[in-house]
Amino acid sequence: MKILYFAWLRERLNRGEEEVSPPDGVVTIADLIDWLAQRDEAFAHAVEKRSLIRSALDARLVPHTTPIAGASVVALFPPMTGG
Amino acid sequence: MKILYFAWLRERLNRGEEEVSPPDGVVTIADLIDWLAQRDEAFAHAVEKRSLIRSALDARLVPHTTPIAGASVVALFPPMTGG
Amino acid sequence: MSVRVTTDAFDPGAETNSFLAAGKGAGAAVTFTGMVRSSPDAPITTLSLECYPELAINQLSAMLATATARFDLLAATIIHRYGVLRAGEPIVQVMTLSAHRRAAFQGAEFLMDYLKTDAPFWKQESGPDGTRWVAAKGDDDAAKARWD
Amino acid sequence: MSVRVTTDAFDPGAETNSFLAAGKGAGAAVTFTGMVRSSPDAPITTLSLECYPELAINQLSAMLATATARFDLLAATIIHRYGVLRAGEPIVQVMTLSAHRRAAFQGAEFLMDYLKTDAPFWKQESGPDGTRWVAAKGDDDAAKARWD
Repeated sequence: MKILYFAWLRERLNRGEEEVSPPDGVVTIADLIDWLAQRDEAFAHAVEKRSLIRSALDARLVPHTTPIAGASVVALFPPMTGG
Repeated sequence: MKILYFAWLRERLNRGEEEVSPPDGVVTIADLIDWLAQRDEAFAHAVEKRSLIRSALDARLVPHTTPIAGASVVALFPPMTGG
Repeated sequence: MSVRVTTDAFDPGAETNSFLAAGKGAGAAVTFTGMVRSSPDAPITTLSLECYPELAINQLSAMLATATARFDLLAATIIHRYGVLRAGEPIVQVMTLSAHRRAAFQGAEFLMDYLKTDAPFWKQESGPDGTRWVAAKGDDDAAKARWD
Repeated sequence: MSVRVTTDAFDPGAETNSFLAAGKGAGAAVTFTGMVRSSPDAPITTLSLECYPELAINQLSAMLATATARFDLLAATIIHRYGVLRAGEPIVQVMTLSAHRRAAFQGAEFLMDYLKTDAPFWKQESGPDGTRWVAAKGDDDAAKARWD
């Protein structure tokens, strides 16, 4: 599974994407964020305020409660500032 | 004093403007309309519904209650349909 | 602030670009373009607009001044044609420029609502069924009354 | 309906004219153009927009479909740039076409309010004082909530 990062989240993590293989217990995007935070202190710090992290699954905007099974790309990013 | 007519009021009167010299008793635009209606049956018929007649004095939109003293051009016309 | 009342055709996009070029540094611009409408149910071959130009310029200038003050606009322009127009041709264009989008939208909508009821133009439609003066709409009075 | 997410500059007036040319017979068109703002108090030399293009196209297409159905639009277009822009350059343009002015205004304003909060672009301003990510505004959430 590929994970994409954007804007200040990308900058703080110092990477725009990575490949990960989460274990079976990781069901939702929230679980995925928790699992990534356990593995990596910089990540844990960057996503400390979960309300500032938005998520997309296969290029569809979804809430953190969404199951990731079957998806190939998860994106994590700060609140959007388009327009 | 010059009077201008526009749109269907101009068409019904068959003239776009005329010069008139109203007597002393004609103080407001409403008085002017009454005086013109007395002189001319076609005019009386065209302005029968007074709520459909708008007025301007020297190119300023004003209500019928406005005094005409000192003005050189009075315009009478139907509700506007700009834009 | 600029008012133009004219029998000449105008180019909507070129007018927008001139307007934007003058407003460097502003964030939000709204252009409204009104065109001669024609539908299969009610085809229009021509629309004749009669105008009282001196009053139009006074009225449009007053509307622009009011909108500029009320919505804190950095610039605003009204272009209004009269004479004989064909279906699809632009009749009117309103442009507003502001630091923020809400003010630009509101300023343009305010100007259009006032133009419908308070600008001395009178429309006469010609189609296959003949010629008729367009009646003023109660809806337009209601739209204007929103700003009271 | 058309969505364009691009690093290329666009010409606001030329885009408006293309949009109008396709909509013969409609009465009302609104164009909103958003530009890189720069004020003497807070001068901006460049604005960098980061984008997630696949998600942007999905989100913008969904917004257009929603606005078209809700406001009975005859046509609607969004153009959104990303990459590095200079002060005064157009970032975004929204265009709506409708039989009536109210729908065209509302459709364009709805699209802009959604673009501010739900389109995956992230703005980074650079000026004499350095570079900073633009924070999402509570005002923009409130503006979007008006349409709920």
